[in-house]
Amino acid sequence: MRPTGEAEAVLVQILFYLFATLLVAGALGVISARNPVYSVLFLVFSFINSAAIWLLVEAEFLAIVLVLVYVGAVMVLFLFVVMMLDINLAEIRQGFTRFAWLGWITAAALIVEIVGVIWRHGLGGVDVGRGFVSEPANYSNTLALGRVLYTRYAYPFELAAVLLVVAIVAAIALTLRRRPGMKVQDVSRQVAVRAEERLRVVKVSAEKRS
Amino acid sequence: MITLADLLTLSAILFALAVAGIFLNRKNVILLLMCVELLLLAANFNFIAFSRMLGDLTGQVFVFFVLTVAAAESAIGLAILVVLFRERRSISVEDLNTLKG
Amino acid sequence: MHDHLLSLLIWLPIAAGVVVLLLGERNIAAGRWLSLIASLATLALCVPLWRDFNTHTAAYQFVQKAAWIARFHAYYALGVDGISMPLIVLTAFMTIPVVIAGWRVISARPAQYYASFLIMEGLMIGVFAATDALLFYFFWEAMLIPMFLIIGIWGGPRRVYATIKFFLYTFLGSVLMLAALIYMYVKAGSYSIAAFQALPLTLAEQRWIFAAFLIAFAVKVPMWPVHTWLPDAHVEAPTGGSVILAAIMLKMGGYGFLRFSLPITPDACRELDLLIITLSLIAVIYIGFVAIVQPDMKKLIAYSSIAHMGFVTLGAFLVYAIVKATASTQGAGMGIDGAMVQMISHGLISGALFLCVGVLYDRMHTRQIADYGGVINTMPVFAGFMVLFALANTGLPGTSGFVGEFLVILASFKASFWYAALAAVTLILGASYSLWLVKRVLFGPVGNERVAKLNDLDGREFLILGALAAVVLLVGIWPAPLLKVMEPSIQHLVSQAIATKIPV
Amino acid sequence: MNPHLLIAIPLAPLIAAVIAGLAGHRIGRVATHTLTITGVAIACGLSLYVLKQMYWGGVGTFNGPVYTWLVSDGVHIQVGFLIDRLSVLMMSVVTFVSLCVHVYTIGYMSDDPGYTRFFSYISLFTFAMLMLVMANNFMQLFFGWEAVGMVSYLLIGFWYTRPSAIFANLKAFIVNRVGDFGFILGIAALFSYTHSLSYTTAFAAAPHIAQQTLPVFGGVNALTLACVCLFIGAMGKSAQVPLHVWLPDSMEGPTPISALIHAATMVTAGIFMVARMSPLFEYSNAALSFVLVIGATTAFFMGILGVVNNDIKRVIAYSTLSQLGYMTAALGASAYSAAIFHLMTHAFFKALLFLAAGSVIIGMHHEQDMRKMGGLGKYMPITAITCWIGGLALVATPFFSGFYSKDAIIEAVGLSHRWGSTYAYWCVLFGSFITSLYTFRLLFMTFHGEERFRHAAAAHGHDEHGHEAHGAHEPRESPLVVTLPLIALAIPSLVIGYLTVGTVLYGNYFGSAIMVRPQNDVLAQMAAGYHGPLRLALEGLVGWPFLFALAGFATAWLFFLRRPDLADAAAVKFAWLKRILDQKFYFDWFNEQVIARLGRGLGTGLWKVGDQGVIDGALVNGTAASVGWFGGVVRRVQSGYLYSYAFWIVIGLAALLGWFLVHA
Repeated sequence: MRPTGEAEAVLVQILFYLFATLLVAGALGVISARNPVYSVLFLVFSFINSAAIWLLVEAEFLAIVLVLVYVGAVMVLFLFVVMMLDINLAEIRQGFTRFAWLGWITAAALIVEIVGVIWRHGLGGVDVGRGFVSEPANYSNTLALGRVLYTRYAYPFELAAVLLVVAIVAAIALTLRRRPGMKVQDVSRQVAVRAEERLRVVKVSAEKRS
Repeated sequence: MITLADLLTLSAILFALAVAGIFLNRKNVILLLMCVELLLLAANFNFIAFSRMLGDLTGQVFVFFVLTVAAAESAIGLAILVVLFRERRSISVEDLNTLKG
Repeated sequence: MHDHLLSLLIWLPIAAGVVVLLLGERNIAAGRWLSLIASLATLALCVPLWRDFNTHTAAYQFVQKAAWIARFHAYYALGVDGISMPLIVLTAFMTIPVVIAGWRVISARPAQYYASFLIMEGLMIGVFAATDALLFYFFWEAMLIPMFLIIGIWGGPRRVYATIKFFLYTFLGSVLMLAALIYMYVKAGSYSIAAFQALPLTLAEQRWIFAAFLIAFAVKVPMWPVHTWLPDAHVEAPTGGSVILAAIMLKMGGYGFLRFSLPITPDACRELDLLIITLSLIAVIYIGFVAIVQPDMKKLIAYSSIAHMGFVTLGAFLVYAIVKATASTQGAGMGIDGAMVQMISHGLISGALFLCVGVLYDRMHTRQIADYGGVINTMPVFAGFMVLFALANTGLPGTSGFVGEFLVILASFKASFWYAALAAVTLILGASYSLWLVKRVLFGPVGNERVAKLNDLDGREFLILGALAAVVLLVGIWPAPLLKVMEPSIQHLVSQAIATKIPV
Repeated sequence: MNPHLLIAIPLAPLIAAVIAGLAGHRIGRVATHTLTITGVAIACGLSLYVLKQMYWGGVGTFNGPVYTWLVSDGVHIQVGFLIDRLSVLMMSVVTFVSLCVHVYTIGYMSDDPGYTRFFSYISLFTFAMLMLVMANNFMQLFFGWEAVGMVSYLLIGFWYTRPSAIFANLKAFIVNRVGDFGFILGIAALFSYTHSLSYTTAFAAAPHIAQQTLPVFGGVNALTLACVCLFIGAMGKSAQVPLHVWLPDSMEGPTPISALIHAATMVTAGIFMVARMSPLFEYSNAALSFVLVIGATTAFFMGILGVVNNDIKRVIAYSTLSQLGYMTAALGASAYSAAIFHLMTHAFFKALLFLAAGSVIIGMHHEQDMRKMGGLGKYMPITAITCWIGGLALVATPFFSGFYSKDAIIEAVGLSHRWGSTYAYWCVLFGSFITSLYTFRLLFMTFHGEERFRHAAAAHGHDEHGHEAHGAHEPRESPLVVTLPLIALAIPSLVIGYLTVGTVLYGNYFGSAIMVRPQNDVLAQMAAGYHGPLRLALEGLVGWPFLFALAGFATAWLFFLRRPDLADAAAVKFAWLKRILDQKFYFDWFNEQVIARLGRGLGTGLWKVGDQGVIDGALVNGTAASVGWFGGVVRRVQSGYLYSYAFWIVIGLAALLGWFLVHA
């Protein structure tokens, strides 16, 4: 689905604004929902919209990864944790509004400033008003990404893999719970056992008859 | 036609909202983690925008790594959260004020 | 061997200390003997140092130079002149009584105790032997660590307060000195002390460098009003720690003034000499009065140390006042001579007095003067020694304490009648606090039943006090060899001090 | 002269002292006293030999170094000897008295556990005193000066368990140190002009220094300042007002010490020193006036105190003070030879008096209060006779040795035209009345009149010394080792004045050793009227001083022998005067209550307020506390809550961006 010509460009722009609006709405939902479960769902919603926007700018591989990995795995994990924990919502919500004004002011200030940076000062000679140029038809984002990832960035890629493994091990180790008194088998000890550990021959002196 | 400015502005808004979220939900660790995800997402937007704009794939590779690290981070963060909840029956940040074991 | 003599002096005790540490607490008998042998060997190494020292030149001798940190042009450069050599011998000498004094007394972690002292001995010798400022600074700071441990581990009940005060005070001073050294390194392109001494500096630069040095050395000496760490540190330190602190560590301040302040910033010294002289005289009088009323023996001796060190700083900075008053340098060298002899002598006497207090403390476990009285009845031999050292502390002629004070007073009269008059007040104050202490502790009827049960000195204690007494008397009766060693270096120092370094 | 011989003089007693001190308890008592007495005897014999050589043998002055003490800044400070007629006379007196005291000590200290230590000390003292006397430079002078002070300190506190003794020795040392404070300044003053410590350089430079002005106290003559400073040292050592306070207290020491150190030798070091420095003092009239006034004041007022004291040794001590005042006054009148002459005669008869007092004290079983004596002459004839000889010499009875020296002093002071000489003359003249009064009071109360010891013993029953009850115990004459030195000293007390006055005083014995400028030379005027000792004594019989002394004798006889009740009545009538005298003019009160308290108060104040309050409290711990306080304030920002850090980061980021926007 490659839009061509003026019509397509307008369509893309309309779609972008649509998804962007939905994304902002989702983000708002994330931060203001009363129930963390809703927040997670809003976050999922935001991610999906982001993926859509990334598709629009032709970063297809990452868009798919975002949906698959993030929405599919990480968000589910979030949901799982949120639902599993018995969270006292009242306590959590306490003082919600105390620093709210500060949050909003800071957020507004940041937006104004960043936008000011983008528009007023330019970005080191980059024309920020330039549109994205489409890639040629036979271009495969996945292929191109794969080429650099497995060549130039092979070592960082490996490192990322190691990092993930470490994270998995750490997460398991952290949450692993040993309950005292649980009866478990220890195979190695069972195998290594010796006879004298099992059996003790006790010499009992005969009782004297009185 | 989407311009670089569009994407950057969107990213800025997203970033600001995530910051506001941190302010609003300063007690809820789960929401803080989620806001961090939003922050990273905003950053990723910038990476992608510039990568596409400059025709340099490195930016996208970096997003890839960011996603990896973010996944690892949320996994550990949630694990800590679970342990914490087991210990304190709460996920309030205010109960996290002692660094001592 | 002479090329490496100084290295041997530094690293032999350190190596022995490490070996003692490795031997551990289990082999403490071996550790003790090793410590003794190492400290004796270090003193034995001082014999060729003294014998082959050329007393006709002010240049560094026994020099050794090797690359150390090439990036900063810092060298492992060693050498001694007439100012540092006697102090090295003093260091080597004073470590032996410390080792012997701790022989049976230190029961908690003795191996670490001995190792600390041996390592400290090496580091202190390093301070005096270094001719590279960065190396000097390295030894200067490294030396604090064993002392910190000695007070902190084997000290009295308030040892934590005392150690932290000691450490912060001295450290504050030395970081400022480091800043000054780095500044001069940037200007001179080398850390060589000789290069610093030759480096032209404007008056403003000199003032800043002088101030940095002043704080570093004044704390170490210590001068009034940065002296309050010393009584606390002394009171809390174990006997050996007090001995080294008083005998050697304070001397580093005086050495610093002579090695750094005077030759490197002569113009600033000329401008600010009145400050130093005033502080020195305050130390002599103010501290003298304070010493009189101390209820604690160690505190009293600590305060008397401050008063005596006042003579060192006074003597060192008389140069300018003498030149101003008499338009000649005659007598300036005498002031510095006096300062040097006073340092050596104070090292011996205060060390001996702290050992005396240690002898009493080991038996009675109190340092309060009020807990004693009439000790002479049960410990006559000990009393004889303590009276001798107390009299030496008052500057009695015939003991080493006299020589330095006498020379400084003679020189100070050349500068001003009032300097001499105020300095000479020490005759009265010194006698008051030293002999009042003797009266209350030693003389009189037996004070209490604990005093009545005291045993006199054993052979070990007799040996160390006897050796110190012999040296104190020897230096008092015949100080000429000591002065002869210093003379060329001190004349050279005077010429450096009166020259100007302001670039034209 | 053979320098080795000279070195042997101080060295012999030093070696004996060191051996006795270190090994005395091992070699035993007999070996110790044999050794030390041999040492001092060698010194004495050699000194007399040198005296003979110099006086009859025509041997000149010896001035040479022994070894170089140190060389500093080009100044050679050497230990060396200056042996001339002045120092050899002193050496002979010192060693002779010391020898007598050594012998006497065998008897006096026979039952003391510190026997060997005592011998070690007095031999050491002899060494130190010889070093002082023989010095040819100021460093060695100061060495000897301080060393005799140190031995004196040790000896006053010899009985270290007595609180009064250890108080007295501390006091003696510190008061002496006040004097030494001046002394060392005087030395430094001379040094600053001559750049040398040798006597000869200083003497040669004296006229030059006298032209200099020092910018202190609005500008004073440098030589005057130096001489006054040196004399302050002499005031300490020779116990001149107001630094005399230690001498009466020093009587806490054993009696041989009082005789040797606190009468005959050490306290005269100041007199000797000023005489030795005569080439300097002669150029400063102001300094000599100061010396004269101080000496005369001491001579008169300290004598008065002797009249009211009841402790036999203290009376003699006050007498010593008074006599030292006479010598000092003589120095002030430029009659240096008279001062040294009196020093010599005084050394003999005062040592004699002290040793006799010691003999009495032994006889009375360590009782020193004269009110508990009386009538002892019957029981202790030798002591009494020798003591009378000493007393008569002290009051300057014609023909006795004291007469020749003391009359010369009074006359010299009378002839002097120096500022203050009139006052001084009246002081020394009335002083002879006072001298006579307390001397005869002592003699009468001790050896004559009622035998009060019988009441005292009866009243006491058991005294504190733990002897067996001796209610009817009568004093017995002391053993030969005690009386022999008494006799040995009585002979010179009797005749030495007669024999030597012509030589020492009027015969220019000292030659160049003592320098007197012609315009000051009162003794030369007196020498003009001198026609032999016999004639002098006969003239003295009708002189004012002797008449005053006779008046004193009569008064003492009336009040203390004939009508003791009159003395008591006078004491009641003049109670205010008696109180002042009992309080010794309040010198001790002032020193203890004002100066010592002030010193301790100052010390405590500086310590508590200055050190602990301001420096430690405000500056050191104050710095720490202010850092702590600031930390406490800043710590609020460091809440430990992650979100607040995040806030600050974000707010900081926003602020930074804002700043960037505005400024870039």
